[in-house]
Amino acid sequence: MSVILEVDGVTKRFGGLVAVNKVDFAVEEGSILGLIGPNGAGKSTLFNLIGGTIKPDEGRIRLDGKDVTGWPAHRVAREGVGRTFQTTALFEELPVYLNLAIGYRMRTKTNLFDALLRTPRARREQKEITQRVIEVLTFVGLGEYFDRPAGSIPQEAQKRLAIGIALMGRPRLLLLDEPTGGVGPEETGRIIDLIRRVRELGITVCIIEHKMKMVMGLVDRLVVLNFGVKIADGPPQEVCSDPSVIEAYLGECIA
Amino acid sequence: MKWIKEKLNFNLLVGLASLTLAALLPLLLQRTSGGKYNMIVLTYAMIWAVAACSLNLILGFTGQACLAHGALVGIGAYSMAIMVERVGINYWLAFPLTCLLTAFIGFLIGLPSFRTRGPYFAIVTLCFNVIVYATFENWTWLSGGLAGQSFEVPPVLASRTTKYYFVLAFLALTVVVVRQIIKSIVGASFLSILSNESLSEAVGISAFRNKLLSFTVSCFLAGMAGALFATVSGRVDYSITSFLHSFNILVYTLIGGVATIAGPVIGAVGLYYLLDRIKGFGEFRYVGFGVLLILIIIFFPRGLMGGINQLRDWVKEKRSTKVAPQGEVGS
Amino acid sequence: MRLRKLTVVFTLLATIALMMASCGGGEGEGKGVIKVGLTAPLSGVGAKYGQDCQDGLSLAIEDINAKGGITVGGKQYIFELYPADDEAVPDKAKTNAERFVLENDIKFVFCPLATCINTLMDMNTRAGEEFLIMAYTSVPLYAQRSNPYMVTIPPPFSSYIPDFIKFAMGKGWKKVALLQTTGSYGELWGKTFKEAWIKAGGTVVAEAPASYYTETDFTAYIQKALAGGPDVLFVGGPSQPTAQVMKQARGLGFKGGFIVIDQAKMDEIADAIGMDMMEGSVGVLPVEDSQFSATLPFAKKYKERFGRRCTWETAIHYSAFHILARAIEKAGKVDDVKAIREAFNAPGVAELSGDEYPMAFDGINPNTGALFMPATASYVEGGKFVPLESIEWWKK
Amino acid sequence: MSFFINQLIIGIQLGSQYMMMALGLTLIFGILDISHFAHGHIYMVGAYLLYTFSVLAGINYWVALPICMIILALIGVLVERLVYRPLRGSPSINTFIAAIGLLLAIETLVRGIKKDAVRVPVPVDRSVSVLGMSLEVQRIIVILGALLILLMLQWFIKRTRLGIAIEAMAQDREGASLVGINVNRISALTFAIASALAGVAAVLMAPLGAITPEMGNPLILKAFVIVVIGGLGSMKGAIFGGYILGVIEALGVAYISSTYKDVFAFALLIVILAFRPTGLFGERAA
Repeated sequence: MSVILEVDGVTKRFGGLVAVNKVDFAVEEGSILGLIGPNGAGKSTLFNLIGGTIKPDEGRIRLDGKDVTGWPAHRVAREGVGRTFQTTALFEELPVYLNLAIGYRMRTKTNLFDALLRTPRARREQKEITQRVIEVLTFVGLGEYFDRPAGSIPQEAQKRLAIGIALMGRPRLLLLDEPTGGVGPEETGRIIDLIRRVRELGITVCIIEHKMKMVMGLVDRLVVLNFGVKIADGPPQEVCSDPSVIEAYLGECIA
Repeated sequence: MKWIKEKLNFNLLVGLASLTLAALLPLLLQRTSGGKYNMIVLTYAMIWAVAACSLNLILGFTGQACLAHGALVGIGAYSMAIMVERVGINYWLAFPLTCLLTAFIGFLIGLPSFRTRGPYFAIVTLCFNVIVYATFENWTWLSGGLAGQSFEVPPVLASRTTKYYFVLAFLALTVVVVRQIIKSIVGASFLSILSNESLSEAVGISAFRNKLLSFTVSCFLAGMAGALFATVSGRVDYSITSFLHSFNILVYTLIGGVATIAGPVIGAVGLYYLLDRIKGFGEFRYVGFGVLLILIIIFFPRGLMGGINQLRDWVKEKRSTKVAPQGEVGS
Repeated sequence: MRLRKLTVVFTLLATIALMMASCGGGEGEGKGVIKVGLTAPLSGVGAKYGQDCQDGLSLAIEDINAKGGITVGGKQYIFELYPADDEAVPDKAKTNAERFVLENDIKFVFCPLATCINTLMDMNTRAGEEFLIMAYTSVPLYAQRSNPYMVTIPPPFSSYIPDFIKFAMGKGWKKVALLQTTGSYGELWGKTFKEAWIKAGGTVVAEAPASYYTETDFTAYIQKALAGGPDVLFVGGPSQPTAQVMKQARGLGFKGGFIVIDQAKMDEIADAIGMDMMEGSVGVLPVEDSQFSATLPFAKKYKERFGRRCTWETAIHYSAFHILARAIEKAGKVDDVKAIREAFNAPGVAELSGDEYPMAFDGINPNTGALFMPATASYVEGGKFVPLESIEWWKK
Repeated sequence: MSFFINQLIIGIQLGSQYMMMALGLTLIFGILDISHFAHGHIYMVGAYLLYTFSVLAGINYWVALPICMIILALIGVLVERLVYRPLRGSPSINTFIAAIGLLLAIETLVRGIKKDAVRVPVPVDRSVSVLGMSLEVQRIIVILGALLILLMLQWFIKRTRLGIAIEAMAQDREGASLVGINVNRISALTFAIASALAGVAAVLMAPLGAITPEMGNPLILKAFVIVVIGGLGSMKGAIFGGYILGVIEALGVAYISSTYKDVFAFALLIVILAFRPTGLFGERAA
């Protein structure tokens, strides 16, 4: 299997604080990577660096061997990186189907004139969008909410919608920042199930998660961050027995 | 998607009905001289409605508060008058050229301005407007000074009635353009920036490029409003570039209903007409108007159209027992 | 909450309805009514200026109506004034005029701003919708394009320039610094004055025009002007900021004179900063120092009634309105604009005596429609206004 | 050289006035996210209050100063209560519209009451000579007064409980309400302080010029430019921005063009924001 994402010595400082310090790891295509660590360990910052929301001070980020360091977020997204945010980010005022449609925008070529004149291309792509929306809507199981404003649907459905939006553009790599945060145990199961099905589509997944139990059963590999530094990297069981990890987590990991 | 179609058809029906009404109105108004006056006021009001629609595109649908629309309308009006009178370009050629020129100027302003966000963007555009106004006020070679720039309208457009229809046609065109954009995936990208800029970046939409696009189109329409203004008034002077116009356009848009297609039209036509009618109240009318603005914005934060939509939703909620439209996602 | 909203809506609607309802004007009585329009800034920055103009017209109408109005073609007519606010914006002036003509059937429109008059000139010759513009501006708009139905009331601003220059040069002042207001009017004044000054052998040592409408502190400008070591400063815009400029110039140690453009009123400046600081200024003669015997009583009456100082705007509008009334009488028609405009040319119509009216007129140029109103400058010496000889500019 | 220094002093004095206005605005923005566009009109009301007390009622200028400040502070609280509080949480463009409505109403009302421009006498009617050019004492009072006010404000913000709460809220609004800071009280207080600052500016500046209903308009525009140059919500930015703009304006008039002075000032802002999109002292955009 080939490496899809390569993080190579990436460092990010905010003022005097080093949020991410010379972190490197690689993700193999088709695998699920878990990213864990205590609060403020720099996990979300790392996602923002990969996703292009912020630029690293040092180090390189490569996608499929292509150097995407310092690319703006929208270009990284077009390279096939879908992502969700820690605080669930949706287009809250817009209906669910439009949320999804927007996720597919980067795969369409309709320009202003197509839109104004409703050219054949615009019509064709409109159909394409609708089809894809139905596909994803079914895949994430949000059919019943399709015309509701995204902000008004239940918390757990919002989480699935966020994943759905990220899936719309047919990403090869999906970055999920706490996809089950603030969700009850029963619903967590549904989301985990969704993530498994995503992997079955052949999409590589990187996931930040606090619920250790869930992570252990889901991921192929674990990367542990503490104070911006990578302290462990390997198969879940191996990482959990690592003494530095136990120290960072005060034994919570084993539970 | 069936239900959208139903809703659209309803809106379309209302739109067509208002257009027909507006088109028939002159037949009535032409009869009396007082009616003719109302026609003139409505003609001007519709020009500002075009400007308000153009502001709505960038403010309402893309979320960027632009305070330079007075200047843009002014630039459009001047470029029209100068092209026709001094350069000697044919009116019908000058009209699209004016729109393109204003769009291009907007594009140039947008390049540095969209590096900033929110209130910063608003102030940058306001500053641009102040600069344009000061330039036109003092550079009399450009603006024609006290006399302004006179402007010969083609004979076809000489009468009040044809001017009315001419402006009405362009207002209808503007509404259609805005609607076509908003109901398309291009417009959805604009909406996504308004709603959540970082998420739209994360799904591959370049906020900068889309804002710039939206602004350029908005400027194109503002230039059109300017060209219409020059056509209707026959003389352009520096006061048209004032940022007070920017504020007015903003007020029309917000009171009418930001981010709705009909709102800016209703706001501009309604308020312009109202303000003209209450002229007889002397200076103190502006105390009342000021208080009215505050009250409306407090009690109807989404403007008149927003209020109507709210009311409609509320009625719908009361009446219908919700049926989940499962599996009806067909286009 | 919903109830509160509804209440608000209804209150708003009721207010609007009330406003609309009370918009209809009052109807005339048994006598015929001649309606006269005024489009002027009646709100905003120019509100006072517009109010002064309106006061002049109202007083004239009051006086004429009190005497039973005028007799035209054997019928008695009284006047009624329709003031409308244009906020100094030309396109609003334009809609005002449209309303006058179309809704109110008005044939005579007073307008005191050059920019607004310009737009009125575009529309007053339309067949069937003619109206007479009574233009109150010292910019000679008729020189650029003629208008058959326009009467220009005050003298052109340039008629003051020779006197201003003669006075300044007579004092031995050769170096001037330009410090007038920015904007089109100030620029026009500045340019014309500069040319004349240089032609007369003077030099311009500094140019620092300032926006009198937006600045409140002129020190930076004045210092720039003073750095050139001028003998005299060319200032002027609205009265208040002009006073401010002069005061600050004195504060900065300027000892020379001021040449004040006609927009600023010397008496208002004196009210604001006192006569001491104005020593050596030359500008338009104040109302109360007028050479006409009727002016002072008029000004006093005005002040008693309105509690404000009478300005030339009021006095001149008052007088000019009487000329209009005479012309209508002479023409024998109340709605034939062409005949009425021609009646201005008839001997005696456009001639008012300074013993009866606060401003004297000496006829009209039949071609341009410019009334012959003398321009009188005055300078300040020993804490007093000293009038110069009135300039009969039309004779040159 | 003396010409340059004189222009510099004038610039600093202009800047003092700008700074006092900009400080109020930036406090209001930082804490409440409100573009208080009617702030210039509050300043204008302050000048008219001074006229009322010192000319009409004959109260001593220095006694009138605190009275005007207090009354203006109360007006500020009233404005917050009646206009801005009901709008809390709505988009900032809505508060902007409300501000336009407010300034329209205030300006028209004042003009309706008093049409003519008014003046108040200068408390110390003297000029001093600085490097061969004379300077009115009142200008020096403005410069020193502004500095004094600035120091007092700094003391208040850094040393008093309320002040610290204000600063905390300016930096982190949500966090502040979490640790139990009473948001309503703080917003009222902010408006009171900002309006009182405008009051000081008005009282100090009023004797130097005519008092007119529209005197707030150019000032508010400048003050906003400063707040934006400095970075919205940044007090440091408002202070530096105020002095910088004042000095640039004075030197611009002297050495570039007086007619296009505003053009240069506003163009400068656009250039600054093109390179630093959140102002000189604003937090960097992520």
